[in-house]
Amino acid sequence: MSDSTAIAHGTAEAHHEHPPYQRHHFETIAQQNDATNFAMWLFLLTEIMFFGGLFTAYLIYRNWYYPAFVQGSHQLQIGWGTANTAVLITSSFTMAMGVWSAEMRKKGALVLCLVLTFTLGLVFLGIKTIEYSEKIEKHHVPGFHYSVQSFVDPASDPEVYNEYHDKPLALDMARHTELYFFLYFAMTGMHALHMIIGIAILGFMIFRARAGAYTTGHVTFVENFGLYWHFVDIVWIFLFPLLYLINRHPLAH
Amino acid sequence: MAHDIPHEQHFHDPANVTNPEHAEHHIVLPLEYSFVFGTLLLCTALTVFAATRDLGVFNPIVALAIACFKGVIVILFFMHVKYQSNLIKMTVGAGFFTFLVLITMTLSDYISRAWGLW
Amino acid sequence: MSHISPIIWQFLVKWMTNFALFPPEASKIAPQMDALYFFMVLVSLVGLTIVILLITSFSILYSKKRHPVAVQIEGSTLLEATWTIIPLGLFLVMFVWGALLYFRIYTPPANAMNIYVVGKQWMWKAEHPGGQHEINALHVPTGRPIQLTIISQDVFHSFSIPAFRVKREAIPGRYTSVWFEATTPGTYHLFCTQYCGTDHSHMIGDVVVLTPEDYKKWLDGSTSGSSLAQNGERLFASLSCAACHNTRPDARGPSLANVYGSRLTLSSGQQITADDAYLREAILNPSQHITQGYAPIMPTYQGQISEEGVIDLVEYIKNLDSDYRVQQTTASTTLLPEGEGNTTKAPVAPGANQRAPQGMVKQ
Amino acid sequence: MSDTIVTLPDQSTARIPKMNYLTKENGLLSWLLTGDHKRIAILYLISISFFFFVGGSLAGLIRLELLTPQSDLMATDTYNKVFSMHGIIMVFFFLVPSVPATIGNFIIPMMIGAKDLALPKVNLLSWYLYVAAGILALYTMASGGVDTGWTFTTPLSTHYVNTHVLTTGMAVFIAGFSSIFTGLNFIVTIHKMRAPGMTWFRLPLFVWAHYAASILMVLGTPVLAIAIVLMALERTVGIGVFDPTKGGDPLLFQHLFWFYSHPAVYIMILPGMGVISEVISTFSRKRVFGYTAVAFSSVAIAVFGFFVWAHHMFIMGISNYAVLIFSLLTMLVAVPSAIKIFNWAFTLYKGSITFETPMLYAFGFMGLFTIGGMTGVFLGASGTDIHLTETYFIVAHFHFVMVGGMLMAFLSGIHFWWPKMTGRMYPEKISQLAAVVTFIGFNLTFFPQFILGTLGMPRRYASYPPEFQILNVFSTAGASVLGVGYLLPVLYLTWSLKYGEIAGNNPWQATGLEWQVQSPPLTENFPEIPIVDHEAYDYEWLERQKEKEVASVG
Repeated sequence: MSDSTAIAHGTAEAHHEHPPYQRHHFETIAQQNDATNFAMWLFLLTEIMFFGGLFTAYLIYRNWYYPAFVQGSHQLQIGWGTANTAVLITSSFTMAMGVWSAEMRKKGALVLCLVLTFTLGLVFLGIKTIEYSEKIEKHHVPGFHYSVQSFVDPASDPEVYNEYHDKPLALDMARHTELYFFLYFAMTGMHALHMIIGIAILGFMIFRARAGAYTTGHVTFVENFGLYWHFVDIVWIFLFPLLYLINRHPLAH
Repeated sequence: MAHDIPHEQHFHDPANVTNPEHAEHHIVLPLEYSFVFGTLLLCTALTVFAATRDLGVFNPIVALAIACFKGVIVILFFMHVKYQSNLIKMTVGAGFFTFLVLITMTLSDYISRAWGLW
Repeated sequence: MSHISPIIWQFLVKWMTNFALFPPEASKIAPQMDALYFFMVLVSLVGLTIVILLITSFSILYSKKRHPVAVQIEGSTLLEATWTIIPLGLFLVMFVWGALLYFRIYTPPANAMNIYVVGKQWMWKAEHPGGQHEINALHVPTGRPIQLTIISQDVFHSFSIPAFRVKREAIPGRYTSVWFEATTPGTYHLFCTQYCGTDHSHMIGDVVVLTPEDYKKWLDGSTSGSSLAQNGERLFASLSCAACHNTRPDARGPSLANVYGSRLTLSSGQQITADDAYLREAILNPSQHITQGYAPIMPTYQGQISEEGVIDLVEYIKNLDSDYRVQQTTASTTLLPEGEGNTTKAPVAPGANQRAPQGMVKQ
Repeated sequence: MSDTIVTLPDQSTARIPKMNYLTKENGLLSWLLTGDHKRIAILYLISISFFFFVGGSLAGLIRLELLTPQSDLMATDTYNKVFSMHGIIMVFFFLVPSVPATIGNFIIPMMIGAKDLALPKVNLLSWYLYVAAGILALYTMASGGVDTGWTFTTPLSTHYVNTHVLTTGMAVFIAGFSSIFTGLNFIVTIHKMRAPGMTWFRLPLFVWAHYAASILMVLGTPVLAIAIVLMALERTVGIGVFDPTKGGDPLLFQHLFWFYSHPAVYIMILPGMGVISEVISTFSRKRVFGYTAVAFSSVAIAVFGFFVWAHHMFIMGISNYAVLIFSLLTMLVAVPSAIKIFNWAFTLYKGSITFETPMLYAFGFMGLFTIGGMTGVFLGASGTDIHLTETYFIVAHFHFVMVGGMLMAFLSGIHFWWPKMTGRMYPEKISQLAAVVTFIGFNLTFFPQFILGTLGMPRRYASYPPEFQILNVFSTAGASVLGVGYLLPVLYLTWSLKYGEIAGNNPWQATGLEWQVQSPPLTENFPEIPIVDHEAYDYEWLERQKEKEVASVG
């Protein structure tokens, strides 16, 4: 049973003509791979719809409270955001290379790729932590002593003010930045949660890959995890412009 | 185990003899991955740059267009959809279609509300 | 046994005397609604009869006894097209008919008399323009279109008068409206039909339809002294609205005389008609409702005025047809110091850690 | 000529096959760790029946309370909790998983000629999620319940009630994932596990219906999940997304909630329609009239189902123009249901009809679903919706569809496949009686509610004006008849487990692949994977098979 996977392992009866990782109810290994791959895609569909609810909320409130969203987004550091995008894209690349290594049965390369992906995932979360702690310091976490100070009096926040010279928002609009920050935390938080789950599975996979589990021809698990990881990457590819780049040209609005 | 060369086995297709839902496994080469990776980094730089220019209403459109492009190439190459069966292509399409239904039908209400701020 | 049968008898008598298939038709829209309703009932009955006839006749004709060997039939495109197109056509007729009714019920005529309704857990509060307040009751005259402007102070409620065939949800944070013209004097049910918590089923009342003469008598007999507009005027003064909304040439806010019903151009360039909903929003979320040419300096009154207060203000502004009253108010209030509002600071300077008011709290 | 098609083996010699999925392994653990779709189906059947009777008892309490106009049996608060829990349990713990997780789970792999569902472990996981969610819901009920209604309407659920909204929300969230996994499993199985020769247009319509329902489960349920997460955050942290005083819109919750919950009614009814297709065909010995139209109407319902959700919000303040769009689309979604009804009716034409219990339930379904469907049009037309929505009319409407439709179909299916599941027959006469009692009780319970609704009686009222009492008394009386109708099958079906006649492979002479193997089936369903060379409902093929068997034996 050394070739079992987390998705497909069970009462593998001794079929002489089949590889040991083939489940008894599949006729061929191709059918099994096709089925698990398709199942993974269907699972990703549910993920699309799950994030879909948040994107809908984002679109509505962004259009209602555009000034609040613009100034809220000015609180995010574009440098960190860009860095994180690059980190995540790189991790996607290393993951893709990992899939290739598994397909080519290169155990060393696979382990290396998985370790790199794992590390880059942690780097991403590290940067996210820095960004979150900044929000906590400025009381920009919705629901927890939320402060509109930076928006009704931008000059009190010189770092951001010197870059964008935002005009003060009226109090009612300033209060709506809370909605922006809620969506920021909900969307990036949900994304980070997916990253954490992914990193945990990666850790498990590194352990298994070192034992040679994925480099004997049965790559479905690595492939399917790759799909998950790339999906999480795609979510971020959309979150980055939507949350960070709403309106970044100084003195323009 | 007599499977030395990966994915060379040609089993008969169990579901149907000529099942269009099954595509042969295609291995994407590292060079292709590298190109995609480079394009993605380039696009990231481009989208950040575009955000610093004042393009009026086109700012979000450009940003989203670049994001869509990035998403599509990740799906096509990193996620191998380009080499997958029509079934997988349709599945991906169905997901984004339903996503768009959720958004556009909801917005149809918000846009046409009299009290709306659109 | 002997005491049960009288109970059943009583039930039957009560039922036979009260039996009805639909509620009384007491508004102008009611017969129109019933016409569509009975059309639908008719179509349903015909459809149901066809289905039942098909099932029973086939069951009898082709039971195994009579018809031991089934004849395999592929299907029939013609028949299938028939029962696709005929229902579709009928449904489309119902759609158009229904939509016409819907727009009629939710588009009040311009000459309608407006009554405000505030829903809260668990009562209905109706406010007549003359200042008459009613709890869980609504007095209306016959022969006159009545518009209800409805809002909820807490959760969703729904203002339902079955005898009028109208119903409208009371939504927190937004006015909705519905109208009717009562035709038959009498007392009718008023229900809250949207589930709203513990005493949902006690959020009921009476709609009393009076002849115009009786209605006038009722109005005179139950006036509370000051009209909504008068209350609004007091509020307008105490909130120092006239500090900006005065008629001076250098006024920081636009004049409000005759603003109701006019077309406004907002600072975003958007054209908008100033209706009740706009006035309400402009008081509570002013920054998105600034008239073109004015600075976005108006403070928000969110959380500071109750829904009734907002209604008073809206009613006051609606009835402002000259600047005279405002000038009177201006004279009696101390103005803010000159220059206030010209700085970049917001007029209501919040403290360093000012919190937005906590969500909705029960009032 | 007998008036039945039931052909049972000679009872004196017949035996239940020694090797079958029930006897393969023994012990509780072999059930709790099973990957066998049939065993998981049985686990689901037991747990779902349990929740049905929990929900049913709550319904009984509701009807008892409504016997009198005053709220005298329980306080209004208690009444609110009772109907909320009734809705939550019936919708999320009975109707959504009812046919798919039990009959679908059991039958679909066999119908398409597969040894199991594609993902057996995921299937088991989905049952465990269901049980976890169910226990959480029961815990909630025991510790005080929830009184938001099953719709969790904001801002009531987020700011105004002090009951267990969060735990209930979590239960629904988890149950949602159970449903997602079931649907996902079905889609993969139907695509990837079909036997050689089993093309799409040879699939039984039961499979088509489940395919359509599964699409809805996979694509709709996550939106419910996110709606519940947002509601929970709004309630705990006060994020403002549904709070008008903070600039949020309470209607957004309605949009997200109904984006799932309207398709959910198709998740509930479509599998039932699948059952009816099988039953009607089998007992009229005839292929389903217009197979393609019925198959595609299932898919059409699934696709249109995503475009109509806002018809639950016509009077809630969505824009009048959106009302137009959604009302029009609602009319379109009514058409495929009409197609199905007429195609089933014409399946009877020139058939050779017998009236076994499943067929009686199916007839009940057709009548009641026609009423339920037509009254849906009353509510889909925006004008009449104003008067009828939020009254007992809507209660009657969805009970006609859900109870008159889905529950009838569920019972029809259970009776139809019971011999396959257990290898034994139930007593026919008493089961026919149960079907008739259910039908009568149902009509007596819910038909008066249409009149009540038209008269204006609002739903979710613990007390009501006295003039509505008579009709409510009828309704409560009907409910007690209905209760008997539901209890009877539990009794005789349990009895039949031990004392029922041996059913043999194919007591109904049905054509599905599941009927061509022993009852109860082997763990791996088929001794060898069948090669399919005929269409679904091909009774001539069945005759030839029988002749062949006789020839080979002789």
